[in-house]
Amino acid sequence: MDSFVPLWVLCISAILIFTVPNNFKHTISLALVAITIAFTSYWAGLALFYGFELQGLSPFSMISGDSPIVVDKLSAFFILVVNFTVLTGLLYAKGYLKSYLKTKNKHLMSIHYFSYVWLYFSMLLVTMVRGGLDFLIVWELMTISSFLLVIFDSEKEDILKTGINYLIQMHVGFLFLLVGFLFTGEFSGTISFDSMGVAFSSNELFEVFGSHGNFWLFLIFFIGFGIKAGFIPLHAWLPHAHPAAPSHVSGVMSGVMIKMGIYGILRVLTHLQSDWMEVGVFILIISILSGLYGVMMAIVQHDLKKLLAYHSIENIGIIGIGIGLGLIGIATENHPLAVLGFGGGILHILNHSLFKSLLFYGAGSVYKSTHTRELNSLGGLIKSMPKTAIFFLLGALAICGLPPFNGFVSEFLIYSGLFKSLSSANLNMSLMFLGGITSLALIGGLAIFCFTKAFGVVFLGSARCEFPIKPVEADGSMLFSKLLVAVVIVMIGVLPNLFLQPISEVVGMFVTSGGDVFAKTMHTTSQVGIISGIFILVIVVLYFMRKKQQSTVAVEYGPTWGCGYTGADPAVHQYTATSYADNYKQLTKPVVGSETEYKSFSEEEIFAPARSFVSHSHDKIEDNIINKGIAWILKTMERFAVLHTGKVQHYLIYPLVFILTLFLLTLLNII
Amino acid sequence: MISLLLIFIGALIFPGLISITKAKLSGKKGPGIFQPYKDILRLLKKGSVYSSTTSFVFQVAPIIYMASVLGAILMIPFGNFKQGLISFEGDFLMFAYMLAFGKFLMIISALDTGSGFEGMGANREALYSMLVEPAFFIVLSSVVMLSGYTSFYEMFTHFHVENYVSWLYVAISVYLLIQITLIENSRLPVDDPKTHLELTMVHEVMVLDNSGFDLGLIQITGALKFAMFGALIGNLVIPPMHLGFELSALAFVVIQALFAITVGFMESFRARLKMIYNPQFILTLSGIALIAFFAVFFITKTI
Amino acid sequence: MIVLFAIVTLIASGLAFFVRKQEINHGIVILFTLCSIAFNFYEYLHIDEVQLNMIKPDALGLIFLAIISVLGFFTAIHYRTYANKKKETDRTVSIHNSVYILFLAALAGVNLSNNFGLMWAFIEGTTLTGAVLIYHDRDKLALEAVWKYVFVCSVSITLAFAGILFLSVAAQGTNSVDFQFDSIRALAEQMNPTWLKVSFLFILTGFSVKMGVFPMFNVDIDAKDMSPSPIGALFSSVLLNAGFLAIFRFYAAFSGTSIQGWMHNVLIITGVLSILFSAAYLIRVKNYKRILAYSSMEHAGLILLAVAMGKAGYVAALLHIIFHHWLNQAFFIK
Amino acid sequence: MSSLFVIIFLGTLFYLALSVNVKNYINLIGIQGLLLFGIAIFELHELNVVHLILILAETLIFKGIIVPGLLYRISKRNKISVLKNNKTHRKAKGFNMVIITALVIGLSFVFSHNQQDAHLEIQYFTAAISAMIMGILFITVNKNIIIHLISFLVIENGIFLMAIAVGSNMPMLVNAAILLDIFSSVLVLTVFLNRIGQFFQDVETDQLTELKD
Repeated sequence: MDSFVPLWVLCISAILIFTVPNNFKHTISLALVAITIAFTSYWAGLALFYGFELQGLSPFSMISGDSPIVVDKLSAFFILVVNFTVLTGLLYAKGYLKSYLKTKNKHLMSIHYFSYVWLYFSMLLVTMVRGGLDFLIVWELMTISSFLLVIFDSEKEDILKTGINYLIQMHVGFLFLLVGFLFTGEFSGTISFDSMGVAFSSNELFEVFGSHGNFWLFLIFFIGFGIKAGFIPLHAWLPHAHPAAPSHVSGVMSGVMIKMGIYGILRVLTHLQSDWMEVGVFILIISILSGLYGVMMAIVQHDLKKLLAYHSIENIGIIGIGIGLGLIGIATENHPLAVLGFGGGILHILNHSLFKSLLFYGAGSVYKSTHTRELNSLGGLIKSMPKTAIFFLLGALAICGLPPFNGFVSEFLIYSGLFKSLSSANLNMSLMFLGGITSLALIGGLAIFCFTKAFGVVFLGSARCEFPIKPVEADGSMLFSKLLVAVVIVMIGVLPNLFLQPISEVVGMFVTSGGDVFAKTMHTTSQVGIISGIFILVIVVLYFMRKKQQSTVAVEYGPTWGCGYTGADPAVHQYTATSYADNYKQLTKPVVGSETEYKSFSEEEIFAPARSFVSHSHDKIEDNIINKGIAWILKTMERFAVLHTGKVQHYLIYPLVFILTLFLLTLLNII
Repeated sequence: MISLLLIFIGALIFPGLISITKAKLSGKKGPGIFQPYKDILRLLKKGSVYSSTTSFVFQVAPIIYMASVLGAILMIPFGNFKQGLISFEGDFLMFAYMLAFGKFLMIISALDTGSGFEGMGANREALYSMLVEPAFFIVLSSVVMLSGYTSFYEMFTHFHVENYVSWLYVAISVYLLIQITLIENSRLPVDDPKTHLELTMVHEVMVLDNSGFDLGLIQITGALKFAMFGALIGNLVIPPMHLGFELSALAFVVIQALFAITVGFMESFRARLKMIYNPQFILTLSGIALIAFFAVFFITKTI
Repeated sequence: MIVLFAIVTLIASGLAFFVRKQEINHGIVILFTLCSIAFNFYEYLHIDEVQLNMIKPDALGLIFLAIISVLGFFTAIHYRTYANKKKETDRTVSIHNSVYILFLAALAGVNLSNNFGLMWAFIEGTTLTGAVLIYHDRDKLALEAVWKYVFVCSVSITLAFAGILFLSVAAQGTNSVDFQFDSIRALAEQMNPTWLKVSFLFILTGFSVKMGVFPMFNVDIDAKDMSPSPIGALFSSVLLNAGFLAIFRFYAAFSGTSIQGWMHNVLIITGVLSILFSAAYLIRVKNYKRILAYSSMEHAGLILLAVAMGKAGYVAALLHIIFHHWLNQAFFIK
Repeated sequence: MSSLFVIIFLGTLFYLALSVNVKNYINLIGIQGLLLFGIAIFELHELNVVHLILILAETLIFKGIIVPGLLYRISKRNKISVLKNNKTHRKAKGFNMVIITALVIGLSFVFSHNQQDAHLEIQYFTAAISAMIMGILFITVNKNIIIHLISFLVIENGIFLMAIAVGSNMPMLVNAAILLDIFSSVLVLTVFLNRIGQFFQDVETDQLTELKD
């Protein structure tokens, strides 16, 4: 408990937020977060760079027995990621929430800031506590605080509904975690992460689950954590909750909170004793499907934030591909694959937290100045908010995995692992790796498709409809937080080795003998950095050449080439988000559910009346598995609800039947 | 460095060769081999007209497009003799993603004009390049499988062709690379650069609004890109033939020329595909690539 | 002290019945609940001490007793506001309060008795007093609810009594049986397991109506629905406790024997069925009070499951009971 | 002698199964009370004055006289003498009930016989179990709540018989409390039954099905 005292003090002092007036709430939250960041980053730094793992006891020890808190390398990595995104999120919130200060009352603002700070604390604690009960408590705290953040705008009725949907799905996940931990406790004697290793190798496990016990127990945890992380088909909450939340919250939720699911999976994996192959293949397949499905669904979205939310699923898929490959590498004792897989996956956690928060901040700025997230009514914003546009473009390039930005580095590592192992594997493995390569390539292509659409439609061209208030550039604080993120994104892209060093420490937790692989990889990535540098240099040279040329010749401005027709407003026949995705939709009909409402012309119509065209997309997995499943459960439950007939005669049959049945069962030795 | 040089030479003769071939086949006299470059030079000296809808994205896109292709060329080796300027494990990934970067910028620059036609072109370009990506990666995977190395130079150096199955594999790969090149460079059968109807164009309609220096850059880049893929094909074919350094260099240029003539032939005798068949056509390439991949299993006797 | 408490109860009840002035009436009840808190404290000081042969406050009983007296106090206060708001007549209030005192005393008796027979008698006492409390509104629906409640409770309580008789059959083989918990627990191992099973089955079924779990939950739900909200809260908290305690006493007494595993299975079946049916109704029912009633049925099922889970489950069950009560009380009162 | 009482007791169950007249039910429950008194007297080996008084109060006075009397008054006040249902239907139902009664008694006998418990009086035990089960069955097949009450009393009688069969020796205080409880529960039930008679037009349970989900 000793070393962590500052953290507890900070946790409690979050109450201060309630006591100060509205204008200071942000300042005080920022101060709290900043101090916490200072402490935790120091701890994390100790673990990551000096190998010193800070240890202590959790305050819950009084109830649940000794339960340690440890900042090891894995926790340290996640702490640093969380710290950065939470900080930028809070900086961004200053500008974003400014307009809400007038409309929301004091208590709502207090609750919002308090939940934000507590979301931060709970995420920190999730990565640090080791006792199972403690973990479940902080996990629940995380869910509740994020729930409160999601329903910030609860005057809109949809948002509350979404929030409750989120809460329920999180609790389904919680149930699985609880079951998983109970099994751990059953098999090892104590409910904690540290005893998981014992549980995974205990005889009871194999008695209960059969010879692939490790896989089945892992699966329980995977479902629990996977709901948070958003793997398909557990993702149904994600595309609804992210758009509903305020943008800084979506940034934090998508950037780091869903990574807590990944953290849980990784933490459980460190204790896995066998079945690496099965688990690895399972994660790989689920992740490939998540990656593809996420990006495929993203393309057809009209809502900018929903689009980004689906991209979270895609990126979770990429992270999962890395982890799955790493596990296969461990199983086949293929060190390069293991190191590169885990390394890529873990680096992508960091990367995704950066560019996704950047994109959400960008989307938030757009929403704030235009009050819409509907792609088809946006357009041409690059002229009124050029800085936001540049940052969004940067995020878009990074999320597509294009060099010289950070997304490329992590995808590069995963690709390298795949390609390196291609020739040394057997047929099945080779095909699996090929599947990984192809799907990564396809994901990359689709992401480009999606973000050219998103960026092009929102920021480029001319405005598609009149905004009541002319859009203006985002606030200084909002831009500043974006700048912070952007700098790190470029840094990872150009100087990847700076970041790969700590990551190799984290990977060391999974693969013990991968040091030389990492040294080689660092050599390679430095080359990546060099070529990125050359690339930038060429751009600069060409730019100046062009500038010189332009200064000597006449440069004119005129309307866009309209195929000779200048009668109509060019904005009218611009490509929209829907038309951009149309041919894609035709191709992917079996996977992506979409409908259009349109009545075509009939022969009798000489003077056709005005027509409308509406298109919707819907998530087929959500429709078919979640919604239909719930409908089925409700229907079945309805059938159970037959006992309360209102007749005393019936009420007395139940005990008679109950006693006789149980008596018979007893006689027959069934129970 | 030598590969860079050879690619520049290839790029120099490429557009001219194609147009000469096409002219001859249709019974015309045809322009000189450097006519395209004369056009480009004129463009480079011209002034520009910009749409007032556009922003800086439109202006920097051609530069970045060109830079991306130049960056990609740096990684192309010269057969089994000389590696590219920069060579490292997995450089072909950098290659592919670098090109994608340029394409990204070109697509959004087309959207920047706010024109319906250019948006359409951008959309098609994005779709086709997305669909062709898997095929390219599968072909590369098969080469990696066969050689056991993951950088361009080592891949091609250790690429052994022993029996007729291997030659079959080479044939398939070359076919695939040609097709991929054609798609990437917006040629027949997916796109026809000489079409005159905006509604049926893909790449050309994207650059409708570019003019002057920018257009010149785009056209140079197109030629470079073509030559770059030609070099890739050359790299695949030359090392197994075990020629000497000088002969290889010659073969390199010859292959580029042959490639250009082939394209000319194809464009003369073939019509463009219907727009709706394009995705199927491109996806079929992935299927054929898979066959190549399986062929590798036979060659390496894994199955 | 027990006798004194009993006398105080009777006097308070009588006073509450005859004094028709509302405020004084409420005052008497509140005073009585304070007395019962004091009594609770006294019993706490004499923990595990057998009094009058049949009364023995053990830890579990005391915890539940504490819940009763504290909740009883708050319910009394709440009833005062309830009555004022609804403008109840003096007669209704005095009858209610008089019976309320008896009800609390009977509940206290359930928790304190150390004898199966006496406990049974006190539980029957809660039925009778509870009936009057339910029939507070004196309308058709209340009449229906109370009739069903009393009738089904009476039948169920006879089933529970049959269970006790079966226990005595089982105990015939052993000598000296006085139906004290401890002596049964000590001798249970020597008893015929078949009779113990039958006995447990009847007792579980018989007390299920008090605890509000499957198979006899129906009338309990109706009662909670139709009684005034303070009483409904009390029903789904302390009365549930009493039912649970009754079942748990038997369970604890038999748990040393070979039938423990069987009992766990039976408890799991009951618990799961309760949760299932309550969940089914929770989806369907729209009435706020009935939803709460079903939710407390679900919790009761969970408690049974927790008990069936074994060691850690007991603590979980206990914690669950305690937390459930406060929450439920809050909801019902709201 | 006590065997004769038991056989008569079982006979009353058959009669109850067949009966369509409320009056008959009331009479039969009174007869059962008297029979129980007889059985109890025969079975009470050590005659304790207090115990005797208790037994006397419970069976003869309470079960034999007071309850039937109360029920008479109620049925008269509510003008119910013959059950409302169609007579032929009742007959058929009654016939089924006879078969069921026979089955229940037979199975109870087999069950108690198989227990081989030295301390168990098989004849009483059989009667007790049959009475309990039949009581519940009577409730389930009838709609009239006076008959429900009577059937409840049949169950009570079964319990009483069982207490005798197992030779239960509860402490006196507990016995008294139990007695008081049962007594008052019947009283409370009759009070509410009366209320129902006033509130509703008749005392069929069809009236009482408002509370359901």
